[in-house]
Amino acid sequence: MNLQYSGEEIIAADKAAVWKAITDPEWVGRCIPEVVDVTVRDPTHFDAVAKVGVGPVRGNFKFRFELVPGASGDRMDMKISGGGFGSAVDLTAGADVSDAGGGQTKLSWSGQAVARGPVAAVGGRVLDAQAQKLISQTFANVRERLSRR
Amino acid sequence: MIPAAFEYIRAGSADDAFAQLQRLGADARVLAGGQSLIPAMRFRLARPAVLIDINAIKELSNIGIDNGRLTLGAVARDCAIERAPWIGERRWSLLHDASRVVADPVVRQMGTIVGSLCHNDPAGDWTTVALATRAEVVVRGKAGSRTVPIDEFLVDSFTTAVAEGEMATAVRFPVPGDRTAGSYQKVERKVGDFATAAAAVQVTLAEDGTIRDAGIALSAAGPCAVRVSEAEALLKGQKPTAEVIRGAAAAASKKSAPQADLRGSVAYKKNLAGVLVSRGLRQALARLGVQS
Amino acid sequence: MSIEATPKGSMGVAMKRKEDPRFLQGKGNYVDDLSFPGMLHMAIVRSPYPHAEIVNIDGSAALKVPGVKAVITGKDLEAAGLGWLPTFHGYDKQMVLAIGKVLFQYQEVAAVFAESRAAAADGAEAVEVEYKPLPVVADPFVAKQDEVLLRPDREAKTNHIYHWEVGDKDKTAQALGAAEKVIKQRIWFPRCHPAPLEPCGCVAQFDTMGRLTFHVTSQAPHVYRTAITIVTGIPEDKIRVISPDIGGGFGNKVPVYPGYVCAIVGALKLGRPVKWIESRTENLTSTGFARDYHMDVEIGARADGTVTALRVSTTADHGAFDAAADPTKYPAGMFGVVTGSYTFPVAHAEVDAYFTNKAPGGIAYRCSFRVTEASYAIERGMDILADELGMDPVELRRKNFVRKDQFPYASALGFTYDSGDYHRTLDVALEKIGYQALLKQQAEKRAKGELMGIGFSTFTEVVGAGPSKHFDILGIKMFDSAEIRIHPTGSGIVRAGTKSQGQGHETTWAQIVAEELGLDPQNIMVEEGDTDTAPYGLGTYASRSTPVAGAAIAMAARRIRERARKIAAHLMEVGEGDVEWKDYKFQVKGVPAKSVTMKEVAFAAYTNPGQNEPGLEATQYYDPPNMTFPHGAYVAVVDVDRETGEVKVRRFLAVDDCGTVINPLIVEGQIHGGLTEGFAIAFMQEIQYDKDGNNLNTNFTDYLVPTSLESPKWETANTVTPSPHHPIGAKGVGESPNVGSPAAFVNAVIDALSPFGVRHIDMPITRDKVWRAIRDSDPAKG
Amino acid sequence: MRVSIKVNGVAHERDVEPRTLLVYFLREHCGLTGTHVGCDTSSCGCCVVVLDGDTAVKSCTMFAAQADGREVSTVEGLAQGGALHPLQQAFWDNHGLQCGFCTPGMLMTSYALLKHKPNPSETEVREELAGNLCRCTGYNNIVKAVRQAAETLQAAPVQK
Repeated sequence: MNLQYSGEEIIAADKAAVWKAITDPEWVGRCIPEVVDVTVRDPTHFDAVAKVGVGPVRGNFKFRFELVPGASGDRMDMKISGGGFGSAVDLTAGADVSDAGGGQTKLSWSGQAVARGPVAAVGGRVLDAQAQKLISQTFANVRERLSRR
Repeated sequence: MIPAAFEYIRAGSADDAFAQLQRLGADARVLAGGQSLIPAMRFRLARPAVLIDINAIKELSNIGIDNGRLTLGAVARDCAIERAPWIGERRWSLLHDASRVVADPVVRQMGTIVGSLCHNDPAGDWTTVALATRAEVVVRGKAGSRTVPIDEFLVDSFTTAVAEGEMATAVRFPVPGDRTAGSYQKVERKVGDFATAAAAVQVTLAEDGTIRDAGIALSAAGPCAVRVSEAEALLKGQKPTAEVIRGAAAAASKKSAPQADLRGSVAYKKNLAGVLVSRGLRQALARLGVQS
Repeated sequence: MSIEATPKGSMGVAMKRKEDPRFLQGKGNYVDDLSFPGMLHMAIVRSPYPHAEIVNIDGSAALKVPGVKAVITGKDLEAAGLGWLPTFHGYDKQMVLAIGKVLFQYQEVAAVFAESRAAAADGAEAVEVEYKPLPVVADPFVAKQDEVLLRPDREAKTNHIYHWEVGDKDKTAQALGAAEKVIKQRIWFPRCHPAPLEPCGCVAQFDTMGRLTFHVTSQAPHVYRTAITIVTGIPEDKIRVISPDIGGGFGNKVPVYPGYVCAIVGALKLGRPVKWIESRTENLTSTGFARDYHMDVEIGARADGTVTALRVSTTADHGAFDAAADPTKYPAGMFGVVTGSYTFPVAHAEVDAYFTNKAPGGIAYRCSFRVTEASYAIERGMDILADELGMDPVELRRKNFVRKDQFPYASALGFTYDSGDYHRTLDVALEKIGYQALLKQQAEKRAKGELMGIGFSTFTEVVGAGPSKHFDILGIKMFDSAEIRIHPTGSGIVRAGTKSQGQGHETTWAQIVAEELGLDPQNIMVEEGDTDTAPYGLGTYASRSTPVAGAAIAMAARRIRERARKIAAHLMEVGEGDVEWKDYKFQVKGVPAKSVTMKEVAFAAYTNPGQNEPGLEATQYYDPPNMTFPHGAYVAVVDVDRETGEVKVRRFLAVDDCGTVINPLIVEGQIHGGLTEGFAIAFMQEIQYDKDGNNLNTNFTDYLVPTSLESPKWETANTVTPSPHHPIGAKGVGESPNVGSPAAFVNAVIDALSPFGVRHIDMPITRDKVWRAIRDSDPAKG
Repeated sequence: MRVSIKVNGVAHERDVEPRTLLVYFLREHCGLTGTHVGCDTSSCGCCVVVLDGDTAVKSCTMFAAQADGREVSTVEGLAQGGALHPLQQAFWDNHGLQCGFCTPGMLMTSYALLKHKPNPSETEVREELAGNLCRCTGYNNIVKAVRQAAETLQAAPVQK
């Protein structure tokens, strides 16, 4: 199954600060909802263990993240792969980073999730809710944490 | 297929179960009928660290009518409704209809009404019935028990007003007047399937034969069961004519926002929403001796 | 209404099944019921990706799971020369565990061995596999383009597996060109799955002498033994294959699956018995599927309805490996029976098969090698032709039937139909269903805007593979065998190369022997499925048990009768020539008073054989001279709800002709079961893949098996046209109802929708499809 | 954990993992292999057993721990003193089984059904058996068998 999401966040911080934050794997890892543990493997790769809890699907799940920063500094792409129980969940999320004026920065993000195996066959609808939460909450948390400063 | 390992606790009382939940928080899941949870665990989609089994708690298996409310405890089974002595009364026809098409006859021996409300599957049956009957769910939390109207209880797909560490202990259905009847119309691919589409309908007639009150809800028509308030408003105070029914059906079809899946296309499911509401209304009215 | 036979001795008797008491008391002996000291459990790690490179497999975490003993991968097997296994009809080979890349979702990637079911499952979950996804081809028409090559391991660098054709291409083209009427329709028989209630499984164990005992859910134990030798090199005498009780097969338990090889390897490597029982998900996603034939059907006819030519061009989707279990020379099985019950002067059929990133298979789901596809194509085609000619489909069929006096009939595609009486079978059906009354009622309902449909299927099947000059699997000729021993006190044992999966062989085989020898069927024991004791046979599928093994049993019994005749002559002190077999005993010709029973002869065979060879045993291998051709006339009556698209099957009548009926109770049971599977295929069953190659029907919540509530109440009747070449005239029946019924259901639905000008709907006919067909139809109509 | 379950009148006390499904407790801990497993989704009914005398449940969708201290009846307990239970006899008489894999579940569901509805109509039987799948018989003969058993039982009730 193939699911698509998109959204927008206005952050009360300037573009440079935002860019600095979202290129830091440790920092991005901490923006994942219900994150339990983040292990940075290199400047663009990290593993995160997050608590998942939608309906019957509950427990800690491991996700592998790859950050793909655009050279021009106004596009960040993210590849996320998770799985377990013979299933694979591949998420991709990308955000255009642009100056929104008044020291604010706009993140226009979009993402999609592709699920394969029993998780898609049996938990499809549950997964939809979870993938949406994972992607949208991550960007919402980016705003939260930067705006708080 | 074998579930991941977990710890099992059999709760002796509602207090005991609640205390355990408070102690264990997110690691624990309440096991009632288990007819959705256990298959999910066999596929390892669900892997709770601890199961708190509430099946042995007598006080939670009660089914009783007191001060205008039918109360079903958290482990009251689907089959108990089907076999209740009063279920033949036409005022209960909506519950009766539904109790015969939930899951399959064997699953209904274990499955519970409250459990199915808490699971809140978008294509569930009891959630839809609860909306049409304006039921309320008793939720036990830190601050004691509170009563949550079903419209607030159903938050999103597989998500309810029951917060972490809380548990639903009962569902309450208002006892309808004797000029009330209902109907549950479900299209399923085969017995045991979730609804392709389903409509729960309940109408109460006034002395003058006009519709005093109507409850209309749809299954598999959104993230979770959907109340068609537009149709309810349209019916209220009206004589039950074919035209009024057509209007209600159209409203239902319009309100339905289903997902396309193996059960059918969006267009087909929206069509069904209308057809089933119209059939449900006609059957409910027929049960009240009104031909429409 | 029911199946009728004329009982005579033990033949045609509605005898209660001898095997039932053990099943009724929970004492059946299915493979998962077996347990041996020190037995390990195996679980398989499967790919979530339909097409991907395997970057790395890490079993270290799995080996840390308590109870896990070992993890094996494709690399390990390849190193041991066990990387690949041959598919039955020899056109391809299949990976045991993925080597280098995976080619379909849920493909076997690694096997985990552990002390318990749970530990094995935990271990399988802990195996970490890194994949690099590759472009997916989930459609045979895309595969045709050869843009993505799925099987670089093969010599031919193409996704095309084979081209097969039969008939006269040019003459058929000419005839179609000259025809006054030509209909053309693309008809798809969807991918479905036999889904027996008992999944596949096995227990492998080696004794201290290194001999393998392999309990397995197999419809063909002897072929398994030979296949295991071919794959592993273990000599055949060191292998004992035992098929215990089998919880349904329907073709799903004919192929040899990767899990079996892994279990054997594990048992050898770890020196302990290994059990593997697949889950329902594994059964539906990785073991033999059926059909997936896209058929372009063209029929030419004269204006009066006389058919003049048939052309069928098929694109077959075989999945990642060509694991179709067809006879070697018949990659498209018996598809040549596509001319059906009709006298086509010329015809041409061709099949082109392709690889896709889907599960391998193409097995015969309750069907004699692609006969279901063929029968469905022609029976749909005839209805479409009738519709375009404005003819009653019954009249069109009657007009073109092979006539009784034309048998044996040589079909345009090379079969010689043994016998039949199509007109009579159809007449019985019309009379019993009350066709005229139904037509009248339909007209009345249509006037009221109600949708009622009547659908026919007058099919001819070809079963009993088969004559050794044509048929073999892995080179082994498709004969079958029987061995009978009569004990001194007149009871006996019969062993055959077949294996019942619910067909009731323990009863019917005993009835055949009892009939031939005048003994009590209750005292004839039947044993099958143990390669150490049963004579070599090709097994039970393709409705071949009765046509082939049944014949062998009757002939073995007759051999015993001939030996018994000598002893009878000795007992009655007359010349052998003066002894005749009459009224189930030996009599002196013309002196009925002077006779001996088989019981008496049996005793003498061990106590007083005279100059004759002692004992009373015989073995018979039977190579059938021809196939048998059961036929039937089926009628479905349906009502369609135009608002919901729901189809209600109001009545269904099956009139079958399977030749001589051995046990009417069992024949009727077979028909009921086959009809229910046909019903499921017509209305609910499909293994669907999305464009990304994800299997969407992986368990019983989405791969639907009808319950007692959806299933119609079946009506049955029969005619009897014995097979001239079969020793007891029997033809086989197990598959007819599944072969013949889908077209009847679909024809009935299309007839109901004819007011809307609906011409065809592909199976499964869901409510959604029916509703959309009505919605999208010509508004002027209906 | 320790569980004690009375199966067909005999107490079976065993140490099991909490995740042990009742069906595997019966099959692998009690050696009662008449109860079968045909799916993973509570769909097929091959695993149906009777709980506390009159409740048919799918033993693959229940943990052994849940049955601790309760009574379970399986197909092995139907026949009494070598005599088939009227349901078993009726399935035999009417050819209500072929491969036999669904049969134990069918029998146990029917057993519970007749406790609640001693004289079910054909439609009621079809409704009540709809949680049990059969691939072989097409159900006609199973429905016949259950109704024959109902008649027999009403004429001469079996003590148990």
